[in-house]
Amino acid sequence: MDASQNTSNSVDHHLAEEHQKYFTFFNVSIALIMLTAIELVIVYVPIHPGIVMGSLVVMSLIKFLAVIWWFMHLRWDMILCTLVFLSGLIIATGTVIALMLLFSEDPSGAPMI
Amino acid sequence: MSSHTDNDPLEELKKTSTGVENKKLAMWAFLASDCMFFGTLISTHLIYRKVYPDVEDVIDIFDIELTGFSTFILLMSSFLMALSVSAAHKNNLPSMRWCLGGTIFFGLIFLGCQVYEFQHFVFDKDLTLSSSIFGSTFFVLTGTHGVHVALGIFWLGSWLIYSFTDRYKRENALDVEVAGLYWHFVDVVWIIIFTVVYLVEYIEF
Amino acid sequence: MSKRILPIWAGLMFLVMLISIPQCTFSGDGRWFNIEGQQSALDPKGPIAQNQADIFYLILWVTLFLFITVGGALALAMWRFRERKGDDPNYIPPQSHGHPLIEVGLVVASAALLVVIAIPTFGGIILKKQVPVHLEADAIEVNVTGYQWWWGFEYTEHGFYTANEIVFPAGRAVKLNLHANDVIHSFWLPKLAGKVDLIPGQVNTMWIKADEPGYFWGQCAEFCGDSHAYMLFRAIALPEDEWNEWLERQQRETIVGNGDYAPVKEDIEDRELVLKGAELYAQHCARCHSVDSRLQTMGPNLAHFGSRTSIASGWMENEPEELHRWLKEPHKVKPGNFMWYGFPDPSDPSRVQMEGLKDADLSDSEVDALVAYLYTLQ
Amino acid sequence: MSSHHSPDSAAAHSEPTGLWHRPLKKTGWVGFLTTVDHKKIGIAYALGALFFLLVGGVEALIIRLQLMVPENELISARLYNQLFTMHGTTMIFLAVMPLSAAFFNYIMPLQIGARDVAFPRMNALGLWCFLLGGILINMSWFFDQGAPAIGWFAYAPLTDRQFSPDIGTDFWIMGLQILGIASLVGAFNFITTILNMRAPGLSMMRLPVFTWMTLITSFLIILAFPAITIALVELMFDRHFGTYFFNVDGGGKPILWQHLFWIFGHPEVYILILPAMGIISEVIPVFSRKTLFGYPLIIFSGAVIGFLGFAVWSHHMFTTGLGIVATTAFAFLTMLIAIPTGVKIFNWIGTMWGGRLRFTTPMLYAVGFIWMFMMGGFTGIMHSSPPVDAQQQDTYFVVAHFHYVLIGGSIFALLCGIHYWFPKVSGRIMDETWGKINFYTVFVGFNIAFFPMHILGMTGMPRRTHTYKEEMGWAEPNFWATIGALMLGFGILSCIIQMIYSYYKGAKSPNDPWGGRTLEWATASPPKEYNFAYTPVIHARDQVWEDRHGTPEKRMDKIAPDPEHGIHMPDQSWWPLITSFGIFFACLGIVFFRYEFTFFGSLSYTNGIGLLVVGLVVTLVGIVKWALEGPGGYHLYPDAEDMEEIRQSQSKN
Repeated sequence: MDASQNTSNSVDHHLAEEHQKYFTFFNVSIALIMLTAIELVIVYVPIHPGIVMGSLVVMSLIKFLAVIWWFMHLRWDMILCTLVFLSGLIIATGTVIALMLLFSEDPSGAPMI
Repeated sequence: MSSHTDNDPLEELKKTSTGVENKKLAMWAFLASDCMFFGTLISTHLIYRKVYPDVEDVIDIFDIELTGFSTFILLMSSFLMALSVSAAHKNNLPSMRWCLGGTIFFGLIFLGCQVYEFQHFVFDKDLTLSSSIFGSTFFVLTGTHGVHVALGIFWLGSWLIYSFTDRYKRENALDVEVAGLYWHFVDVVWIIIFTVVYLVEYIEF
Repeated sequence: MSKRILPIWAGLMFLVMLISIPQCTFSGDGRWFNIEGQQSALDPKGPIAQNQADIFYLILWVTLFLFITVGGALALAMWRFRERKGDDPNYIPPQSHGHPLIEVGLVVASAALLVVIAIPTFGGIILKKQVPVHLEADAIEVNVTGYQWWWGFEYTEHGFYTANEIVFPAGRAVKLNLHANDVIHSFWLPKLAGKVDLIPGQVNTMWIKADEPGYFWGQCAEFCGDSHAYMLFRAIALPEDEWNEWLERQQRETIVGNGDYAPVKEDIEDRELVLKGAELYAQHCARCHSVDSRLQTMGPNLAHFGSRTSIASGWMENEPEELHRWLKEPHKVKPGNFMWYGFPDPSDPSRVQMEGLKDADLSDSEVDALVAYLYTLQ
Repeated sequence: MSSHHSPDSAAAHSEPTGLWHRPLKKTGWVGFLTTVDHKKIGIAYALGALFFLLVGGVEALIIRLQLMVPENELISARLYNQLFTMHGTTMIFLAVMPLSAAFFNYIMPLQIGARDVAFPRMNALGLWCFLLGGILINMSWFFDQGAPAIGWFAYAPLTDRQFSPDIGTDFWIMGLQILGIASLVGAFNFITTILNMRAPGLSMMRLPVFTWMTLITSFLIILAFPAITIALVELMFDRHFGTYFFNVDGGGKPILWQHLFWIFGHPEVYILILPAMGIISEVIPVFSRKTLFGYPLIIFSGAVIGFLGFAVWSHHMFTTGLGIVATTAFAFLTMLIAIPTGVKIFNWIGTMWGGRLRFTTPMLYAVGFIWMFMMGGFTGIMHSSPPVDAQQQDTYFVVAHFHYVLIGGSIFALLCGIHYWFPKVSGRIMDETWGKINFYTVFVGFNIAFFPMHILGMTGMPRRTHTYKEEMGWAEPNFWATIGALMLGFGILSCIIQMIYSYYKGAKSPNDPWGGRTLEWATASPPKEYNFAYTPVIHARDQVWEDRHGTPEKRMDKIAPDPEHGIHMPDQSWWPLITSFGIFFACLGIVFFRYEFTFFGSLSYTNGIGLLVVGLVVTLVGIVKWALEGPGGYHLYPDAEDMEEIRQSQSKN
């Protein structure tokens, strides 16, 4: 098996894979725009604010994960990249949530929790 | 059978203990760190929104159509970025240049929207860094994001220019991918900011 | 030579250590451990400090037990397995990689010891935060405000202010609302309760109770600028009758009409001097200090100043010579204080918003007059 | 040793790359300023850190002399406040962290069998940013109002322009920012290096513990530093642009600063102690002649300590009026940390148990570490209980606690590491007798200095007070603490003198003087430029030990380099140095933003914008040129001696 054939094989393989990715990216970006549009509309819809809040959180989470999963190639990369990123993401999320809870105040300005 | 990897410079770069290229791994570590940067800024903003909900009439200040438009622009630039990385991996330089150019163009539009938004807030709505605590946290948070976007544009622009020189090699696809990771991250941060800074204000509790 | 110098030096070092231990544990006048020192947390005089000291001793015993067992094992290992003279230098001991049972056992044991600590800890957290129900009924309430570098006390129920000495009845709970005027301070009365910070923009609460009448020292415990070390205060727990007397005295008006300083009585000695002092007071002091106990201005309230035990926020005893020094050269007693330098303008710190004594240039006799006047404020 | 430049990099050299050509000189000033060699950078880190250790030590001794007797008037209150601020900042950011970084740089690549770190030029950037950051912070001494007087955790609102109008505070803010950059680029580099550049066969569960702790510490750095970076940015905006992040007048919450600071600050404590634990875990097995007891558990507990470190920050704030739920949660989480920490101590004792202990100087420091760290840990358990902490917070009890952890812990372990790896770095061994004399001086001095502080704290002495009244009864412990501090200072100084002496006059050391276990002992002392002439193939956790005592199938294989290609080495570069100067000037520009000050007696005015722009331009040019220059590289060929060694090992197998 000579080297040139091998190389062309690998390039073909690359091409096919990248071609496949194009459609994935296109679908993802359409989904992202749809979600953004829904987000923009839903805040004006007269339903319970809790539901709006919840769906906003869920939708932006989906958008967030879609971008890192497909656009940022985590789907195709080694699991290690995901783990490294998740270490930061989890600690950052935990910190934000903890801070939000710590700043639940009573009227005098002292923390309640 | 080692000829396969020997001939593909991109596979060559993956010859590390974990199989992930050095630059990519360092970039992911940086992005993990950047999560904490933005986590801290976003919590500062949200804490003060929570403590002082009525400090400014935020809905009156915001222009959600413009912000929705710039969010759309940033998402599109992210799409084009994904395509340029794909093209770079195929070593399809013309396609990569067009997509990179589009990414940068959309990035510039986003930045333009932000500049317009800032000057509108400052001059028409009297919201400045020192007008209220909302101004402080809002401008520093979105400004930091804007600085990230500007750096990203500079970085991608460098690669666009570099791709026209004959020093550009197949291995540089990795560098474009790493710059792309950064760009996508700036995008996902905006997804969060768009929701928790802008949209949430419009919910009437 | 070098063979002998090591044991000699090591011996010397341990000798120094042996000398230093008793020196440190006995305070100068021979009391053991300074345990009854002015601000000792190990000499509790109230329920919160008692609870905190109890938990401290509990943890101390737990950790001492750990120190003796773990440290004992370490010492034993160091002794038993040391390389002795004449040992085979190439000896290889049996290699062991660890034992899961030992590891798990030790983890479980340490977790169990932590539970012993955790339960009373939780009780202590609750006790410090909430006044127990049986003390709630006759509790009094005081607003504490921390300033750079003194303490203001406001007796909300009776509507008067005092400074640097908090007086309260023994045996009753005192609820404290903690405010800060400028930077963060921390209210600490070691013999009655652990500290709670005074933070600008928020109101913290705590409570204290003295079991018996007594005189306690307290101090700011959070670094608050140049003169942080001089930000002390005193707490006086009085028996019920003396407390009522004190309350009555504090509420007595020290001011007549709309004047901003107290009238000088007809029948006192050195009346001339006191009158001069009153004049100087009006000229130099009245901008920041008030002698009306119902009014809090920028400086410490000076109503009933003559009856206080300490001056300069607890740093000096209230004696004429000390007061003279304090008024003559306050910046040498407390660096950076506003009484000398004046208040800086918050918008431009290089400018002075209100002048201090630096610009008054008081002579010794003028200071004497001020001292005489201040002591008439009983 | 022969070398030549590979064709591709030679081509790069002949291209017009701007102001000057790529530096090639290995020696002299050029060699030092442009180096990318992890060993030289490690040594430079160590020298810088030891210098700042002495600076911080002198500051500490002045503090102690002031407190020696009650109502002392040796120094003014303001100078005292500046001294403890700078002492804390210097010791944490400029002494202990860089000294750990020195070991990360020098030892870690050797332990994983790498030729250099993943990004050698970024490593140089880290070094220069550390040195320039240290210089920037200490420059404040030479300006009119002197150094900052805000405490090392700089609680707002004392840091607001209103309460600290001095320029020292601005120097402190921007200096920490530069040091943050230094730590961050270093950490990204170490993470990539450890994960990606391990020798063949060196799986994660075969990594030396020190390398593991480097990895965990690096993760702590990248996740903790952003919090303080942002907090400092917000503080800088408050001071320069009138924002209200921590300004009460505009609704700011000073308590937010404390949260953000300790979100960084608590992991920072573990950034200081985990490398120390790594060093101890290397030294104890060597001098016990036994493998580390419970290796997986030590690694796991290190990771758990690191992770829990992000969930306990508010235990520094028990007295700030947190609610009952928060106080309880943070208290219990803090207590949990005692378990993995205890596990480590049990395992060290388990390692010693049944071994053959040789009490060399490094071993003495290691055992001293365990004792002192136990004491510091036990007082830590006391602080984890909020009711007890309410009495101990901000008193000398806390001062005693963290000095037991940071001197008795970190510094003892770092001294242990210095004595242990000194032969590897210099090729000479430090004298055992003098080393032990120094150890006893340091150990006894340290205990006399800091044990009495427990008594002082419990009897009511608050920290950060420059004087105290005689009636308080604190005179004797304070007096002896000062005596002990002087002894400690003397011990550390003589340690450093002994190091310098040994470097020039010490006895020559073989490659492996201690009977080491990990890979760094397999190479020459000092290691050649290329670290290893061969690619080591690892078959066991304690590879060098197995080579000596293990079964033949566990011996290390040595793969000789391609005789044509040689060993690839990275090129030197000016751009890290230039970029760091750009960052330095930009930060200096921000310090001088809108500043009026007297300089040599005359009033000067600057807005610093010019300096900021110049700095940013230099930084940008530096980065662009850095990128265009590329990593470069040249090839080295192992000398005959090395080739002989490789041949021998191959024939043996």
